[in-house]
Amino acid sequence: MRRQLPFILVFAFGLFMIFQYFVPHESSERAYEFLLDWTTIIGIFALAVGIWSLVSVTIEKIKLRKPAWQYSFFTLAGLFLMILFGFTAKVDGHWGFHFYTSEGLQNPMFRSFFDYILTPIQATMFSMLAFFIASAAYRAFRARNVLATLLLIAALIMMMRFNPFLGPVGPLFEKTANWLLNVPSLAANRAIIIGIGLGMVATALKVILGIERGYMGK
Amino acid sequence: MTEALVVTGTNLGVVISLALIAGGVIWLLVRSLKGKEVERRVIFGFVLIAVSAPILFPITFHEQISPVVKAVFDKIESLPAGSTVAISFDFDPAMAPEVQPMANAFTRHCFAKGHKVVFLSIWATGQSLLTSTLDTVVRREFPEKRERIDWVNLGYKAGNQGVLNVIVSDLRKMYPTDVNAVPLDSIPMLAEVKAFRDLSLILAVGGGFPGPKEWVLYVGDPGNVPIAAGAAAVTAPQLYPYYPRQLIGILGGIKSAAEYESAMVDKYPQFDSVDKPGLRMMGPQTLAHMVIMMFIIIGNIVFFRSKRMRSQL
Amino acid sequence: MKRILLTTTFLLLLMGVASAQADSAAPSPPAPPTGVKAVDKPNDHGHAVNISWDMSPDDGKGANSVVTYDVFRWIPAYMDSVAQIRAGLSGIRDTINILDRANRKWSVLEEHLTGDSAKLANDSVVAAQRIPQLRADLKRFRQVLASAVERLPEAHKTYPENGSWRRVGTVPAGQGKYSNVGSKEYEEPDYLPDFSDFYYRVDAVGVVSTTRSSSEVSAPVHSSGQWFNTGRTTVLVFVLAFGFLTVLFVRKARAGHDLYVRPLAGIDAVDDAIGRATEMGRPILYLLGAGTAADIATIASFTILARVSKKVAEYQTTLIVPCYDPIVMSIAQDIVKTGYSDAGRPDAYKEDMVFFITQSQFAYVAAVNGIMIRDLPATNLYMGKFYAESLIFAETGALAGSIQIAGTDEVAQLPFFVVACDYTLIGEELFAASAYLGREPLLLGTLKAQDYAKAAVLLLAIVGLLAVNVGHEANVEWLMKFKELFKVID
Amino acid sequence: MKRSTYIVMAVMALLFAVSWYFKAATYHGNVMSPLVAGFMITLAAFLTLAIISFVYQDNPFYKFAEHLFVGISAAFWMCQSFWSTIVGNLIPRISTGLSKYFGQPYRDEPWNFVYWLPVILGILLLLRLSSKIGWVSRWALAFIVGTTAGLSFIRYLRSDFMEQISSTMVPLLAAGNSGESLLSNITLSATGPFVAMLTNWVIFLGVICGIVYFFFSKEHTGLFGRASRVGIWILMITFGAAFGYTVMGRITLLVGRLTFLYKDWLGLIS
Repeated sequence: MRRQLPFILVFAFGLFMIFQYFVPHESSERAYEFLLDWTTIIGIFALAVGIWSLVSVTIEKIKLRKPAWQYSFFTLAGLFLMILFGFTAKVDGHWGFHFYTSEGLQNPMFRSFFDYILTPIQATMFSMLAFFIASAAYRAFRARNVLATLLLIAALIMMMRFNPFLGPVGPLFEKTANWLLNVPSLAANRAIIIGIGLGMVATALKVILGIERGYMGK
Repeated sequence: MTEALVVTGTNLGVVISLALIAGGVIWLLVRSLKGKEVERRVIFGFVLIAVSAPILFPITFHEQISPVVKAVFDKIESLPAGSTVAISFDFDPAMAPEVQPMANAFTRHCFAKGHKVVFLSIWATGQSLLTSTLDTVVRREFPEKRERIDWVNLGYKAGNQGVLNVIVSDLRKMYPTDVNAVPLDSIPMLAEVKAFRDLSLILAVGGGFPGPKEWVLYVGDPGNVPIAAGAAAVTAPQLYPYYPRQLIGILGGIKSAAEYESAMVDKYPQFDSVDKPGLRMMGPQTLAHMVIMMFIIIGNIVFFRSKRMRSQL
Repeated sequence: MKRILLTTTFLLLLMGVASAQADSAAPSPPAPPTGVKAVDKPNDHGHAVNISWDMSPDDGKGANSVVTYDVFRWIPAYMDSVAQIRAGLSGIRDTINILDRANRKWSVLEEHLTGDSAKLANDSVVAAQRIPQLRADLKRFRQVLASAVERLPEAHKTYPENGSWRRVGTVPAGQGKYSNVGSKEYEEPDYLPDFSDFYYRVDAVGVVSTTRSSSEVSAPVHSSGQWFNTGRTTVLVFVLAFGFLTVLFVRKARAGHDLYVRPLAGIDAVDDAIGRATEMGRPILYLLGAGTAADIATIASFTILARVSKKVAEYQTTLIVPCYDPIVMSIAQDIVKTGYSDAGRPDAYKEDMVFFITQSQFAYVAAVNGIMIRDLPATNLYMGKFYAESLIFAETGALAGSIQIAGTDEVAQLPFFVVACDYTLIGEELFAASAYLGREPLLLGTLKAQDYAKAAVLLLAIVGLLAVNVGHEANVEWLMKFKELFKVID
Repeated sequence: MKRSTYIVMAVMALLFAVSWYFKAATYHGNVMSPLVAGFMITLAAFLTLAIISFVYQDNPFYKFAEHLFVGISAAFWMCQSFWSTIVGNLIPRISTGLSKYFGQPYRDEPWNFVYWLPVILGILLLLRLSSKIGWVSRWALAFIVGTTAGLSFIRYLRSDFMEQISSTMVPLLAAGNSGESLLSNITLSATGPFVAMLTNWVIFLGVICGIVYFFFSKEHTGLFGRASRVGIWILMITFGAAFGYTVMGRITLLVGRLTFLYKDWLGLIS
């Protein structure tokens, strides 16, 4: 029972979700809305488990003096400082602990940490792609075989649009690039998406029917 | 090669950074002939310089105008001076960096040719962007053009394509007054314009819904008015099916805006001094793309040279 | 300024209307629409009615052309009493909210205030004492409303006494249908009761809104919810067909039929990669992607992780699984734990093999980058949903000299994995991977089912294509409609 | 630590202080005090540089930024979801006392009791922290996997599968919707019916070959193998084109960050 019950639950809820799609009746609709709400609520409890994992792994790292352990103090400091800001606020001229209203989210330090620490780091991490896209192009776009050559030529044609020294052949590249984006890409994407759709449907079915049990440790 | 590169201002920084990139690439090419790989930090360094230099120093490239863009340019050129043209601002601040340069270039071009311009917006968010074009382009660069004689601002009207459906046959039903509550009948430049089908050209700048596509379907086709589109790069491909029959031309993305600005400078040298955001934003793009393409070529040279060297051993 | 503008606009509109009236001295109303039919909206949860009519003969013609059609429903006076109860209810609710908020704010500050503000604060605190009373009222009102709503069908039976016609919608000329859709929540103002006699009427309206003519009243209609959405029959057919195929091939596989599967380079590489890590004495990094447990790609990744973790345990190599989503982390912990105990080495499993980092995309990337550079894993496996981070991972991994195998169903990221990784499982191959790795006949059977479904797709596409083309050339209506079978109506 | 490390640290600290001073002195806003504003802008610039330095090599500054980033972002998401989901959606439905405490209007609706179920499942999930009865947390996970599998099953069957098949069925002889007869006007104009027809053929055959490539249980030999070969070629062309197209967007991102450094921080350009 202890081993079987999870699979029975998967089967029951999976089947319900499939059949509710065909039933437009009010009762089916309500059940569907409830189920969606439930998953987000359970997700928050999971977040607590997640934060616990983060904290314990970080402390473990400090205890065992793993590589770069000193920096783990910054993780803990950032975490607790931000939580502190998130629950304190200055309301009508008085600083206080605001566990019972979301004013904490309006705390100026909470906002500044978001604006001056989270946002710049996030944007910079994202912008590192400009470097990596160049190094990946250098490393991988080599005419090793037919497939690699096709990859290379298509990429070059797309990038040639930005070459101002082409003169009269410039528009030709532009046209070819547009064609590549609109015709073969459409075909390839459609083939990939049909395959993905099938793969997903098959995986979902395997999970619901209990054929695939690997996801729950067998 | 010299013709394509327009270095505005004999700036030392420009010369140094371009020399750095060109010299570096030649050095790497020589190395690659010996089959030596380029270290990735060198690539990163080149990308950094290629992007930084045009931001710090104004390096712009002359853009070869493509036929879809040239069609719009030629249309505005070919209209007799004094024709009435409408420019619609159908976009929001997020899209503005890409499409507002187009709207500004259209405005300059129309005024330079002596056309009369009707400004309007069918996006609520377009109104403030329209105002900014009026302030930064119309009033500042063309102080001699008088409101309601040379141009008029109709402002925003809610109703999406419903608005278009009406103004194609009756402008005053939807817009009894302009944005300052002046009745249209007392506006001289609109005396002959009873509906949008009376216009010589409509320039629809935008990329979402409603946008150029709706202008074609609700105004261009039923009213038989030529329409040209300025759109964001992501939405431009969806407009191509309408070209050239229903749309006389399309500007898609910042590259097209830069091409238009280039063409403007060629024809009207007086605009060389105004801000050209399209061309300005193209600098880092062009240089970075060139650098990455160079590295792909170098990579292949290294690959084939080292393969040959290995087979010779 | 705004007011002036509005007034001017209004005056001008009035003038316009007046002049229009003056121009066409007393226009005659357009002929009324006929054949008004009201039916329950099909395939829905109830609370909606579809109305259709034959357009007025004057629609689209000359001076007394139709401008709009106004749709009217007969509404019993009792409906208004219900609306009043409803308004009372929401009034009480608002009052409670306002008092509650004011009380919270002022009760904190009361002692710091003087003069008028102190009085104000005191007043609001006193007023807040009414809240419990108001809550009781709210409950009472709710009961009254609930029982009042139950009597609505009865009230509709009194037609045509004790009620009036009210406009429920307007459509422009040239259209002959309208959907009167109401809310299913009886506390909403636009609630439409089910199982009540609804009567509809449609007016043809001319240029001036007073020139109108009414149609006959439709036969009474009930709205109700359905138990099967006929618009989705094709989907059901596909569900059943696919389910049948899967069960069939799984049974075949069980019976011991040998199934061929073509080799996939990415899958073969997984085994080698684990061996390589063991030889080098370096760990294996497994990323489940930025998806949640709600993504099938993540579930597919779980099944791969199950097989990988078992092999890793057998080879006695270390596994690192940093997670982006806490639920994904919980599931992954169970999987790896079971994988280790299945391999007979439960003692080798450590809690910090699978851990949570953060739900912020680039913070996760930053941390994983750090792991790649500092722990130098021999092999990086990226399976699941990946977004912009794909290329950052793949390039950092290449920098660290790891063998990289990726698999994702995120079409936009496939190019980056294909370019920067050693092996990539493209789309569907990701979902097939667990069957390949496990080599269990049962799972291979489902691959066969997938292939048959693909063959059916090819067949359908070709048949559909022929149908559309022949239909187009020969102008056969039903052939041209063939493709609409696959369109799902919502 | 080596002596050079100390020197680098000291130089960085000095530069940080200088930047702090100048940014504080030139701050004109009134949102926060100049001292705080100067610190924050300098910090943002410092963190930007610290992250970019990773492309050169891993270093203490990157390590610092990375660890700080992880802690702060985890807390940020925790605070956000606590207020939006627990306080915003759950508490007003399950308890009058708690909703009063959190200042949320109590939502007195029928069926509210069903919201106790996710709470129970959530608590089961928390029990995984205990090693003895941790196995009950699987019930909660089973619930989530079951519902999402069922939901996805339908969603993908519909949108990724059926809709894509139907859009493959396009007229191959006549050109789209124009209704003109093909043979009467063959032109090579880019939008003419002939080219449109050709495009439709390429798309159709491309889709067929692409699907053939994904067959698992049939050997890719003969005609089948050739079709699969064409399929993978088309896939590769698509991937190359997508890669080349994306370069533009990624450069824009870097332009944005460098503009922040050169303009907002250093004030080199106006």
